Amino acid sequence: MSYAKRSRQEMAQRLAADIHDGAYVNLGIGLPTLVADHLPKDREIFLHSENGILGMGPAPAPGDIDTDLLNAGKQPVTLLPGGAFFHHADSFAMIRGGHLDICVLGAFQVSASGDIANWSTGEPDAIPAVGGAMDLAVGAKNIWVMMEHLTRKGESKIVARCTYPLTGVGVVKRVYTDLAVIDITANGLVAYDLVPGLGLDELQGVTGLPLNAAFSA
Amino acid sequence: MSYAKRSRQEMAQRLAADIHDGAYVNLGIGLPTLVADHLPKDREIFLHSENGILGMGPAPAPGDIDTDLLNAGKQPVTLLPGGAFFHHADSFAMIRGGHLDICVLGAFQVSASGDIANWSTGEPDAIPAVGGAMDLAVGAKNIWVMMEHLTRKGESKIVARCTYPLTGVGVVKRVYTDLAVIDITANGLVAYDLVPGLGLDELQGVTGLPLNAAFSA
Amino acid sequence: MIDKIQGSLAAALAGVQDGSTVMVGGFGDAGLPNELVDALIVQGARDLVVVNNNAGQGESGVAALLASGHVRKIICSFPRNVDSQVFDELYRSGKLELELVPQGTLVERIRAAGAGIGAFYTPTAFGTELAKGKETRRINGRDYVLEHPLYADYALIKAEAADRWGNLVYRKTARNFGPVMATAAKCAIAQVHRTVALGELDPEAIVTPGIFVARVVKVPRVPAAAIAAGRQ
Amino acid sequence: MIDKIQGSLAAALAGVQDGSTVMVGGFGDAGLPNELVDALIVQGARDLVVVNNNAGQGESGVAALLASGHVRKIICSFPRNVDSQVFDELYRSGKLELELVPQGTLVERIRAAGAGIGAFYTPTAFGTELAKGKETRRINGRDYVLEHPLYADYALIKAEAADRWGNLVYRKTARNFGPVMATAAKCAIAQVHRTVALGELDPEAIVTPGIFVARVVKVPRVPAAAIAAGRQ
Repeated sequence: MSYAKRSRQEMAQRLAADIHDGAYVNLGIGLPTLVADHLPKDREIFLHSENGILGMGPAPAPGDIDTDLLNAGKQPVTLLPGGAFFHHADSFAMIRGGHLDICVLGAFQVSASGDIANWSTGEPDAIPAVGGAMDLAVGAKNIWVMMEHLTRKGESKIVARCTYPLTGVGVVKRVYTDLAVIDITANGLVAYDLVPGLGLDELQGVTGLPLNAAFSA
Repeated sequence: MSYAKRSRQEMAQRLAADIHDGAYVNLGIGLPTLVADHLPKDREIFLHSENGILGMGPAPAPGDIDTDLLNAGKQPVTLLPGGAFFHHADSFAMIRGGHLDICVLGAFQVSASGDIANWSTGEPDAIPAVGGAMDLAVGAKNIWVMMEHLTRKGESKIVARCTYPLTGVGVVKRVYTDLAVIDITANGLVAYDLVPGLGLDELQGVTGLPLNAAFSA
Repeated sequence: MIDKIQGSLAAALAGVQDGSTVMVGGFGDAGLPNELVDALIVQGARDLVVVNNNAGQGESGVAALLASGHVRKIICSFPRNVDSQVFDELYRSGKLELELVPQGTLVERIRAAGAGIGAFYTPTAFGTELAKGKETRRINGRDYVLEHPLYADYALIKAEAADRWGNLVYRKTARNFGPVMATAAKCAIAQVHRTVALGELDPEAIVTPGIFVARVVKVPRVPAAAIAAGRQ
Repeated sequence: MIDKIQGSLAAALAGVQDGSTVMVGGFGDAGLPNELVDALIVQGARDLVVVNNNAGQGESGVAALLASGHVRKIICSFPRNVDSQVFDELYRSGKLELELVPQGTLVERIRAAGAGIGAFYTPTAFGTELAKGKETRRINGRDYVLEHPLYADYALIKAEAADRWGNLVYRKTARNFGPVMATAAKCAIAQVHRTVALGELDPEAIVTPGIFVARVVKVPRVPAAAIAAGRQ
């Protein structure tokens, strides 16, 4: 059978649909920032930014850029009415203290036990940089990862054990890929919402790990 | 020889004269609060209150009482222009972090090594209560104690070793009593500014501990 | 639309279970959520652990909560007051458990709970009775005591104004424990004098962002004269 | 009369010694005290340890400070950027020491220094390379890493407005590390766009009380167009 992978925008849209009304959410830099453009209009969702924003709004019009109002990716943003500013220690207390409902992170790899690797490729000559990734990974009530299912070489990014340096241990609850949504549970990986035309067997084949169907009999 | 003890107001005045321009100061509840009335008019001294004030002013006129503006003794106060409010965690971070220049505490006893006992008489049926005393005792750059030199029974409150439960260990730098000012140094107790008519020998006699003169040859 | 503003004190306190840990803000009369505390007595949850700087004064507020018999234990820094007779009698008769904590350690433990800190070393109380049995450590030549976070199921706090997202501003020293307790509770409930439209609070001056506040209830300000009368 | 407002950037930086630890506020361009950093290069102190979230971008500000050769070590969370070429080369050639710290741990370590906390247990980085060699502890079923305070001799920060007592307010996300760094330094130096009369700042909205600020210097706001031009 043939199937079409979800585009990045479709992945973002799929994930955004699962964010509940009133949720406090941090969208990691990179791919997860796309989610902001797809938040359901009928829900109030509060976006947090590590550098001290709650109630972050969309990018400003080109003429309205304020160089004092940036997101964690250092891009200009806006503040919604009802938003608030705070300093970095308060912001990371909010993260580490478990107050965010959902944090969406990009990743190089996620393991079947919920480990995440997203900060370093481990190459010896790479300039290391971690930012807030490790804080976010341990902090939110729900860590969701958004990433392509396979590397460019066709290897699964969902793995038995991460080979890249870890960001957090046993923290990821759900992965949104361009092929499916996969929950990481105590009873193993549970796959659902596969792209049309893709069967569970085929997904299991490319993933290389046992996958359970969400509603098996 | 005969001498007159310093009154409580004279003790407060004597202590206040030693507070430098620009000092950040916390005045403990009880006797030390009297110091506020004697701050030299030609100096700007910043009073801190544990419950979240920097730049605390004097008591308000009776008609101007604001029940939301209290000091650590839960009495109505005012705020000077330039004063600021903050929450309790920030306030005690300020204390514990060593940002206050001087904290003036009352005490039951002070030991020759700078221990202070001021929170509990240790009586078995007493209701215990500590408040911010232990935080203040470890926090300020200079812990000064203000107390009568002798108990009502005539026993010295400056002692070789405290018999009351400790508030802090080795923290007191100076004691202002109704008889003298006494520095606690690595080389022992140094007494100065004795009340007129009181000799060092006599002071040593009532104190029961060796006292050095401040400027011995 | 998210609207955290409740229609009544009873609604604000719905669901409080027996055995809950309940933080109560306030220092002196400033910031004490007396109406929420009164409503908690009516709500009826028992076997409570209460965290407050004091242990009630006079016969109302926290003192009335203690007198109701609904409290098993109180965690505070300064229970003794000239008018703490309700606490004094319960404590002396062994009907109320007391955990005495230095004020700065109390609020730092509350902050640690809200900030995801597992434990911390503080110099406060080292070498005193209140550090007995606690782990200590010398760090860079100074002695510290290990202290653990203090979590709550509910925090009852009082603020000046709120919007429907639960953003809070306080007034003068009524701020005290409120902002910190809100971070440490699963469900923080704020009584406020004013509710305002979204966007009306200055984003630079919001002290408690709404993420920390589950429910808000409006309680009109009691004139100072009435407070004084009630105290007599 | 206490007046912390200095007449010049040079006066604000007087006395910085070789070997000092210098914290520098800012996240992205917001809150970066670029003029103070430039003046620090001129001031000439060497062998510095710099604490900043990043490690310089482009050729100015922190990057210029690194390029000056006055910095021995940098403590930061995210040195790598598309335009962090100055850092990259110094690091690769072994001329600059790097201590990489997760962002939340970095700011909590700074907060601990300012708040008199001897050490704390954080869940961040447990089980990762960045926790290697660090003491860990399981508390209530969760694993934590022990982290220590990060003190500074100087903090260079940028705020929006100050009064002569050193009270500060910030603007939007330019607040970031400034208020916390000010608490951890023996001498915090703030560059501000405006100085105002005492009493003009709202006491409810002051973010950094003057107790944490030793010196203030006024630096006019650079128009956004000039910033953009400087980046090209």
